Parts: sequence; structure tokens; C-alpha cells
Amino acid sequence: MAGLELLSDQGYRLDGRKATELRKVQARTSVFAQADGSAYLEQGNTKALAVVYGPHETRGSRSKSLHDRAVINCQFSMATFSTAERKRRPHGDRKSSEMSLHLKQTFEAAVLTELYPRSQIDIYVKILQADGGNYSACVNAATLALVDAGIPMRDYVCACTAGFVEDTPLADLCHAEESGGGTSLALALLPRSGNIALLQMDARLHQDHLDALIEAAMTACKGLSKVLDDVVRQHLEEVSVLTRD
Amino acid sequence: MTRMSATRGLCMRTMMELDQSCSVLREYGSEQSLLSKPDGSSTFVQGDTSILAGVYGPAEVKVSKEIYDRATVEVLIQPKMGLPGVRERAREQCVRETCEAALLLTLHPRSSVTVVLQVIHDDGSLLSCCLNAACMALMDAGLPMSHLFCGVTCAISKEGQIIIDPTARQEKECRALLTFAIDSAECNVLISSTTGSFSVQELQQCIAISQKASEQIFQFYRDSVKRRYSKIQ
Amino acid sequence: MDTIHACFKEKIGEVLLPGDVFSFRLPESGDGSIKSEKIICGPGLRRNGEEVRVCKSGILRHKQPNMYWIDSQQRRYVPAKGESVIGIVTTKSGDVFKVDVGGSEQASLSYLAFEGATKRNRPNVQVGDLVYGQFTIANKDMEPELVCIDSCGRANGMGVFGADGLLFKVSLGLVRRLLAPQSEIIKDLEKIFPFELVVGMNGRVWVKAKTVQQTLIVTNLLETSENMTSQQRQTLFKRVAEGSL
Amino acid sequence: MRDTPLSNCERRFLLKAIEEKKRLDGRQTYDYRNIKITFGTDYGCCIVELGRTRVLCQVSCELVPPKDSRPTEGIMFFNLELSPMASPAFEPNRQSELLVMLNRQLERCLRNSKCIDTESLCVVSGEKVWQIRVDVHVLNHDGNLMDAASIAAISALSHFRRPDVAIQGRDITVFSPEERDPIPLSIYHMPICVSFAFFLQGSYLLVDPCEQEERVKDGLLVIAMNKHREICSIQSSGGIMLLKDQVLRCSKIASVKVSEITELINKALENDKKIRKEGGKFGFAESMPKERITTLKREEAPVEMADVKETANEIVNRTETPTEVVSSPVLVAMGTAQVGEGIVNSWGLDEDEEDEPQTEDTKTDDVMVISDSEEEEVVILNEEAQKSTKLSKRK
Amino acid sequence: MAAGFKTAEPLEYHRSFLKENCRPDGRELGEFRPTTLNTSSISTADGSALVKIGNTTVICGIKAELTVPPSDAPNRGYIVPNVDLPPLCSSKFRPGPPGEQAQAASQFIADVIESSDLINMEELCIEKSKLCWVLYCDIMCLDYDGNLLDACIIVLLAALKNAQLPEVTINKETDLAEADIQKKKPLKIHRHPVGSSFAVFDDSVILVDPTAEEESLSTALLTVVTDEEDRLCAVHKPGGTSLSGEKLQHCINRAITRNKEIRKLVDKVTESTKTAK
Repeated sequence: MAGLELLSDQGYRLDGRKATELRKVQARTSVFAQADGSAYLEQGNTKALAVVYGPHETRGSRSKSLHDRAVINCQFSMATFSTAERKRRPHGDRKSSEMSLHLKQTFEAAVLTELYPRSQIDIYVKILQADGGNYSACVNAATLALVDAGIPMRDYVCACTAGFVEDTPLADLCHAEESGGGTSLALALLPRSGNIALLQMDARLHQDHLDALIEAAMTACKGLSKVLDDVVRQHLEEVSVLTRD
Repeated sequence: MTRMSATRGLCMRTMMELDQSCSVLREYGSEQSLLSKPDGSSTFVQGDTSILAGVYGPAEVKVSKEIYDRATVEVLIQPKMGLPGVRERAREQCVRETCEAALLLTLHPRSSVTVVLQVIHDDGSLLSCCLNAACMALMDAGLPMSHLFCGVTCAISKEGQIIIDPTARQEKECRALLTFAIDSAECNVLISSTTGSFSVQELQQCIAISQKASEQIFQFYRDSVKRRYSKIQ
Repeated sequence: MDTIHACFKEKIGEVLLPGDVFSFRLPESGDGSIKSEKIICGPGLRRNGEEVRVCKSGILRHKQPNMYWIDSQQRRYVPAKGESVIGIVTTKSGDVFKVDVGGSEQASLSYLAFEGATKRNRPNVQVGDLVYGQFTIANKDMEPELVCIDSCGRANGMGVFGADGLLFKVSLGLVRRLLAPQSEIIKDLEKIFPFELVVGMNGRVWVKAKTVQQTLIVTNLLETSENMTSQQRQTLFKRVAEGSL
Repeated sequence: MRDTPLSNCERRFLLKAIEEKKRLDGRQTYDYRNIKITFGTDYGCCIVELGRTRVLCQVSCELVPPKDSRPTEGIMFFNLELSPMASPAFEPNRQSELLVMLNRQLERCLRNSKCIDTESLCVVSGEKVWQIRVDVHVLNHDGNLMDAASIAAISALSHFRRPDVAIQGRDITVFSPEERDPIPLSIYHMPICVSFAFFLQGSYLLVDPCEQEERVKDGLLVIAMNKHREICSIQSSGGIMLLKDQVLRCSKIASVKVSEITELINKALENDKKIRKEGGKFGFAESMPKERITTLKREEAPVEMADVKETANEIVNRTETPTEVVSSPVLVAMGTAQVGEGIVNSWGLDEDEEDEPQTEDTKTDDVMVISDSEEEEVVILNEEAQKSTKLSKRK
Repeated sequence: MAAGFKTAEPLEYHRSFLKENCRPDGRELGEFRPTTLNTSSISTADGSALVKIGNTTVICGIKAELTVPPSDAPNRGYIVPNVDLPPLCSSKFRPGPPGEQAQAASQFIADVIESSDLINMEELCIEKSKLCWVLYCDIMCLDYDGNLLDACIIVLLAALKNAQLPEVTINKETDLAEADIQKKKPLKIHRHPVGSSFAVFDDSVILVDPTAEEESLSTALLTVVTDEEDRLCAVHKPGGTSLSGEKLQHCINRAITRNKEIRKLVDKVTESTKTAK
């Protein structure tokens, strides 16, 4: 952290953004034909692909199925070429297992699972290129894929990271900002109700600053939700134009 | 730390060794039923060596391990650092076969008895401490047994002196190390596990001493069970 | 000529350990002067040729005229025919319920083994419900079987119960003390305030008092009376009675 | 093995009790269970009891080459094991969700928060650094493993001492504790996890849930903090909906709990230090609760060895002495010989032949029979084979 | 009929023989199966041997490699024994990582090497903290019919006696090790440990050299390892029913006789290979 100045005196960040400015988000839904729902999302240089299958019958052991709601099965993986050093294990290590678990928990909170008892929804997410905010890119991509699959949800789930430098909260961290070892907070939000589906924070932060940091992340999430909403609407318009003909 | 306790033990022992016919079991103790989850549990402490044992059973058994006419016994020894290796496997085999000989397994066919032993501290005589902890835990679990067993370790020093219940330091310096498990019914040898070389005479002496020591340990078992039931009339 | 009884009698109330032996000579056959004696070996005692061996640690107990057994503080239950237990329904499969009774195997309970149940009129039992039932089959080689009716087809206190109240576990030794006729613990406890109590031989106890608070008090008192002399218990109960009233 | 299932009755009662602000063991909403920290005779070893939950932690160290990306930093390695002793539901060697969650949270709480000065663990830059290994074993599971594990890990790290080293050129000498006093780790701060369980869609929360409470919870929020009120990690899990205010409220509660627990750890550490200094008895053996009726201790006990030698002699003498006569081996071919008589192994023999009694006298011409079955295995030059037969006859 | 009896009631079948003080394969209770030893079986190994005890067949190959001595014992080389029980030797072994029996056997062999002072490890060291020999002793069972441990000890002893190591010197200028393939010399074997295994039947009858079937039906197993001075290197009884001191003494006496027998066997084979040269 010592060498790099994350926030210049003029209030600009490494990549020239302002403190609360998000990276550019581009997304497309229905990128694959064979899946029930799919989405591709770029958040700055972080690129994520999400595919959803289901709801379908539970596969594998019967004992896993729940009699009152659907099971959500998530698998997170990182492409071997996604990071600077080649990744030897694309999935299955502690960090990836934890990420899969977090995604699962996030969407268990957001999807109306009680509508599909004894069934299963599969969400597969792959990071193609990693540049910070992997979790949030995955959540945002998976949300779009779920919408694309037509699975009912309480609300969009939007996720964003936030950091804290020199008493200023920074929204949507890139890899350089994350790897410095400074505070980093990942938050998944259901924007309409202001409910937090998942909250994760690393490295030290004084308790008094927590409020500001969460607030910054929530604002960023709300900003993201507009982008996602636009993507969905645009896609629907395109489809409806096509079907009208 | 260990150095201090070792020297303390050593002082004690040299005093005793003047007599040349005497050897001491270190201070020992046990607590039963200290864990809430297992069906039976105990710690056994010999000097600084300490083992925690937990027993589950007779419980559900995996189909692949099911035996149609008796219970399946599994013993796991968890080292304090790192993962269990070949040495732990060899110890597990010893403890498992001793438990199998003591338990009346045919009374609970198609079930499992799992004994988990956690090394809390190793200051010599580890295998005998494992055996003692396992026996107390099996008793605590109320599993039917035909007899009890206990473990005694003897070290033979370079001068040929037999040291009973040695510390880690004494184990390191000794010429041979012998661990026996003794049963309570006939005071015979259930397990013998040795390292180093020794004469036939020395072996028989060590067995005789272990049998003597086992009497004390069995009396200890009896006293602790008595104490435990002291409030129930 | 009381050879067998004599060696047992002097040990009644004593703590015995596995491996302890009562040896006796079998009365010689054909000798008319010695009447063959009978003793019944209960749990913890096993006959082995001309001796009886103790196989569990505990106190030797005696019941007139000739029953002996070892009273131990075991925690794991082993089903025995005729014993009444509290089970938790885990699955419904075909025309039986699988019931967890705390043994090494789940017990089966037929749909028809409830009062008034017929093929048409099935009992209303859900997964997770508590049942109080009696073993009709329980031996080491067969799957144990429970029923919730007596030989006349009456419920007789058995069946599904526990809409509210609390279930907890105690040692099998304590359960036996609770179930003994004229149990002192229960007598003492009843003086504090009224409550409902179901005790299963498998170490499960269900309690329901007027309020949540009172239920919790009863639960905690029962759990602590495990390792107390009757005097200690009475003083404790007295203190609770004074404090809560 | 399966764990006992949770009955509907327990679930309903627990939730009702939580609504009425009552807990099974009579605690208040924000109360911790009793915490007991005991240290072993080894440095860096402790057992933490949190109510009936019990964990063991041992810190150890090893000299290893550093990671390429961080040549001047020591390595911290955390491993938490769910021993099958702790619960029948824990299987050995299985990566369960709980295990992943606990291990990652422990790493985040203690490694990412940079509570230990890893640069002081460097011995030779780019070549040798200390790897500090933290093994946590769960011994009994009665809920809130995370908090117990984090308390155990930071206590053990604070208690740990690594051996002193000296560098001369390229040689590294590691001193034993007798030669030079071992060195404690430099710890910047002590992060401690505080777990909050949420019930009924997040409308109720409890600190330090026991196992039964954990089984009916909707979700969990773990906040790791140090006594300077710095948050070291936050993790929500279990698919609950949180509100920002709830998080802030939890962080306030956590700061209070953390300062209490830190004080407790420091007290335990000081106590241990004092006893060691004074040369008193320490370690787990000393912390056994002697007043319990389930506990019994014995002082050092001499074992009578007076007649041991006689007994041993008697046994040795009573049994017959080993015979001096030993059957001689028979050389079958160069480099191959056999000892023992009677049956021959069944290789190369038909079933029928096996039943026939073997009556040959081995000492003389057993060779023929053997070489019959052996010749395929051992390549023998004829000449030599004959020589060997002669040899054996001479014997 | 007999075959049917044997399959249906194996224990009773054996008992009926033991009553007559003999065993189903015709041996007496205290009798070993014929033991065959062959050395230099594998030319690619630095030392090798093959041992058959009845049907039980084990082969041992020794590979010597140069390495840096362990930091805690800079003046010693070391031996790494490994016992492999592949599925081909018996239907009771499965492919995959070594099972409990193989691991226990490896540990036992390692203990025997350590306890018996078979080889002075310091002689394996070439230069302190720089270079030493490590001997990989891979013992593989080819046919499993009981009494694995005895066979393993004999095969290890014979293979070590058979092993020839090239002379190695460290070139002072280049600081590199130079091996002289032409000059090979045998290892110095200090002790000759030999094991004898026993099986306990019905808690009372003791059999020597049990077959696989006898092992599986017995209630306890015992292995006694002695050296040429009649000292004990291991008395290994991993559980099972108990034995009194007297019974143990009987077994030890039998083991001492066995040691002489096997020592003669090993000597004879070694001698024969020497004379051949």
C-alpha cells in the first residue's frame, strides 16, 4: 500500500475515477441458447459469465431435496487464464468453495424458492477475467441470468464493493485497490427494500467509519441496479419487437 | 517449560533410583463424561501426557463397513499438529484390536463403535495413555465389555535400569522402549509394542512390572467409577 | 444352600466394573438335596459357563425375588422389547414411518399402528413430529418396530404428541430414576409448580409447564439433578420454589 | 453417522422462547456462555471452553522458503479440523460447507487483518522464513464454533514462542529452548470474532448461539473486531435479509464483547506467565476440575519391583530352553536355498498331488522336488546346478 | 465333504485338526513352512532378494540414492522401507493408496531396522551435512498366504546383504560427488534380525507361521524378532486376546531357534553367490 497512492490530492483514483464513481458496466442476457437463462457482464475489466438451469428435479441424491422449497446449487469457478499468474485449480480450493457458498446464500435470500418445492436451481458462474470485485460481478451476472431464466425473485440482487482510504469511501474497487490490503467491503443489496443479502468485509476499519462505508456501498448498489434494470428492459424490448413481427 | 517439568520428574526419579528396586508411575488422573456430544468421553493424564477420548456407539454404520454378526470398531488418533501419518495408523491398529478384544461386539451386530483419540500433549508413554483414555471412555459409554485393559510403558535405560512410565526425555535417552496393554481378568499381555533391543530377562521383568503397575491402574479405574456413582443411591 | 444368592447379595448397592466375576458351582444334577436356584441376569450381567460376568460399570441392583442388574449412567440407547420411548419421525416411506429413537438404527412405525387408523383413515403425522410408542420388535438382528397402540388396539397414552413444550435428553440412568414408581425427583419437582411430563426409556424427556419460563426451569432442574444427592436436590428445589413464587 | 434430527416441537419451543427473550440456559440476549481458557505445558497450546463447546489449538513453526510474491514475509497457515469426536455429523476428511466457512473466516480474521507482523518472521530474505501453522481442533460442538476457534487461535498465537535463530553467512542455526530463550511473535492487535444469530426473518438476534439455537436460526453475522474498536472482518451468511441499522447495532455490541474477551485472554496469559515464572505447576493436568465427582487424580505412585527379577527368572527358567539343533538349509541353486521340510508350496503342483503325504527326507534329496518347481523362476546353468548339489551333500 | 466342511465352518474345521495337534496342511503346531530364499533376483536394483515361506512370496529391491542428510542428524544416512500389498497378491487387498495392513507393516519394518541396529546409519553418511546414502527398500508381496512380517524381515535382511554400493567421493575442486561404478562394496550388516510369527487360536493354542486362513481365524497375532545374540529387537503384538508371560516365553524360545535356522540359510545363499564369483 505504501508505494501507491490510492487517492490523489485532487480526489482522483488510480484509474482516474472519482471516489464514488462506478466502473463502466456492460451486460447482455440470453447469450446462450441451450441454457434456461444466461448473462455476460463486464464491470470494468472484470468479466463474468453466468448460466442458470432450472428449476428442475433434484439430481443426485434424493436426500438433498427439500420438501418445502427449492434447493439452490451454485458453482463458482475462475478460468485458468483469468489472473496474472495461471490458476492451477479453477475450482474446489477453499476460496472458490467459499465463493460458491456465498453465492448460494445470497440467492437463497433473493429467489422465491418456496414456489418450487422439491426442485433445484443450478447457477454456474465463471470469471473470465479478474480485476477486482469478483463476487459482485458474479452476483450481478447471476441476477441477470436468473431474470433471463424467468425465475421469480423478490427484487434484483445488486452487489458492489467499497473501500476506505483517507476517510473517504471508494466505490467499486479494482484489483490494484483491492490487493493493497486496505479495507474492502462487498455487499449484496435488494435495492427496493434496502435489505442486505450478504455482507463481507476484510481488513481493518474503525467502527465509526462502518456506517459511511456501508452507505457508500449501498449507494453504489442502487446505481448498479439501474444499469441492470436498463439491460433487462432493453433486452425485453428487443425480444418483444422480434416477436411482434 | 517441558525442560522444567522434566527435570522435576528427574529429581524425583533419581531419589527413587537410590533404592534400585523402585520405580514410580507419574501423577495420573482422569475425568469422565466431560464432553456433551459423544456417548462416552474421558481424558487421561499421566504426568504431562494427556489424551482426550470420545466414543460413539453402538451407532449407525456405513453400509460399506457393516459386519453382519458384530459391531465395527473404528479408532482414530488425531495428532495435535498436522494430519495423521503412518505412525498414527500403527497406533490406531493397536488400540483398535485391543478394544475389539475387550468389547462384546456380537451383542450389537450391524452397528459401529467409533473411538476418537485426540493427543492433547505428548510427554512420553503416549500409546499407554491412549489405551487408558480409550478404556475409560468405553466404560463411560456403557458398552458391554468382557474385561478392562490398561497400558503401561517401560523404558530400559542405557545402564539397564527399568523406568516405568517414562517422560519424552527419558524415552529419547533410553535403549529400549516397551509398551504393554494388560487385561484386568488375568493380567496377561494384550498388546506388546517395542522399539530397541533388549534381552529375554529384561522383557520378562518389564512384563512383571507392568502387571504390577496395572493393578494400581485398575484400582484407579474402580475408584473413579465409585466416586462417580457416589451420589446415586 | 444359598450359594448363588449369597454372593450376589453381599454386593448389592456396590459399584462393579466390567470383568468382575461371580463364580458359583452349579448344583450337581441328580442330587436331590440341592434345589436348583434361578436368578435372572438383567442388563450388564452375562452368564459365562459357571460364572456370571459383569460387562458394564455401575451399581448392582436387586429386585425381589431373584432379579439382578447393573444400573449405569449410559447415554446411548439400545432398543429393548416392551420399552416405551419418545421418537422423532424422520421420513415417511411406503406405509411406514421411520422414527429416530436414538439407537443404532431407525425404528419403523406402521401407519396402521395408531388408534383408529385404517387403510383409508391414515393418521396425521408429519416429519419432525414426536411420537410416544412401544417396541414390539427389538433385538440385535432385526430392525426395531414401534407401535402406538396396546394389544387391545387402544392408544393408552401413546401416539403423536408435543404441539408445544420442550424435548431434551438426559442419561438413561436418570430416566430410570424418573420412571421408578414413587420417583422422588418428580415428587419434589411437582411441589414447585404443575407441569406435564413424558419420559421415554431412550433418555428423551418432554416437559410442558404453564409458561416458557416455567418449562425452562423444570428442564434445567431435571438436567442438574443427574449428579446430586437427594439432599442437595431438595435444597436446590426449595430455593427455586421460594424464588419463583 | 447421523446427528439426532431436530423435532418440530423443539423448533417451535425455541422460537417461542426467543420471542419471549428467554434462552435455554437462562442467559440474556447478549450474554456469552462461560469462557474458560487453559494453556498447556507447550508454548502455543490452549484449550478454550465456551459453555460446552470445546476447541484445542496448537501453534507450531517451521523454516520454509517464502512465497515468490512475498520474499520478505513469513507465512501464516491456518487449519481447522472438525474432529468426528465433536459431533456424530462430522465425518473425517470431508470438506463440508461448515468447514470451508470456518476455515476461511479464521483466515480472514487473523491473516487478512494483519494482526501478526509477518515481516519479523523473515530469516533470510527470499530463502528462509518461518511458517507459523495454527491447528485448531474442535473437540465438542455445542454451537458457535467460530468464536471459540478465534479466541483459541489468538490466545495460542499470543502464547506461542518460536526458537531463536542466528545467521552466519549462509548457515542458519536454530537454538533449542535450553540454549536461548524462545521468542514470542509480535502481535499488533487481537481480533476476536463475535457471532450473531438471526431468527424469524431477522427480527430477533442472539449473541453466542448454542447448537440448538443454531439449528433454528435463519442466518448468522460474524463480526471480528479488536479492542481498539477496529473491525477486522464482517461476514453475513445463511441467506438472511439484514438492514444497515442492524449491522451497526451488532458492531456496537461486538465492540463491548470483544473488550471483555480480550481482557479475559490477557488475564489468562498473564496468569500462565506468572506461574511459569514462579516455577509452579501449569498445564492441562493442573486445570482438571478436581471437585467434580467425574474426576479423580492420583499422586505419583511407586511400583513395587522387589520380586520382579525373581518372577522373570522363574518364567524364563520354567520354559524349555531353545534347542540347539537346527535343520540345515539346502542349497537349491546358486543364490537359492531352502530351509524347512514337510509340505512343499503348491506352485506348479496339481490339486491331487497336494493331498499326497510328503515323506521325503529333506536333508538329502529334497532338491530334486524343489528344483522341479523352481527352475522356471531361477535360471540355472547346468554345470553350476550340479556343483551346488554336491555342495549341499557335503554338508 | 471335507471341502464343504472347510467352507461352511472354517473355524470348526481348523479346531478338529488342532485337537489332534496338527494343522490342515499337515504341519505340526510349531513347524514353519519351507522357506526358500533367492538373492540377486533383480539386476536393476542395487540389492535384491526373493523369499518364499510356503506360498507367501515377497520380493525386495533396494535402490540407493545420494541425498543431503536430514538437518537433525547431519552425520547419518537413512533407510526408507516400504511394504506394498498390491491387489495381485490377494483378493483381500484393493487398488489405491496403501491400506491399514500395508501401512502397519511398513511402520513395523522401519521400527525393526531402527531397533536392531541392522546397519550403522553413520556408515551411510559420506560427508557430514553434505552427502549421504538413502536406501529405498521396496518390499512387494507377490503372493499373500499369511506371515507377511517374517517374510519381509528375511527378504530385507537378504537384500541388504546382497546390496553393493559404488564408492563415492566428493571432488574437492568442483564440490561435486563422483561415483566409481567399478569399485562396488557390500554394506556392513551389524545384526541379523529374524522374525517369527505366531497365531493364537481360541485364546489358547499357539501356532507358528500361520497361513492367511489361520491368520483370519485366529484371535491374536504375535511377531517376535531376535538377533544372533538372542536379544529381542521387537515383540510385536498388536492386540487380540491376551497371552501370559510363560506363553510369550515359549514363543521367544521358538523364535531363537528359528533365528539360527534362517541365519544359516542366509549365510549359505550369500556364500554360494560369493563362491560363484
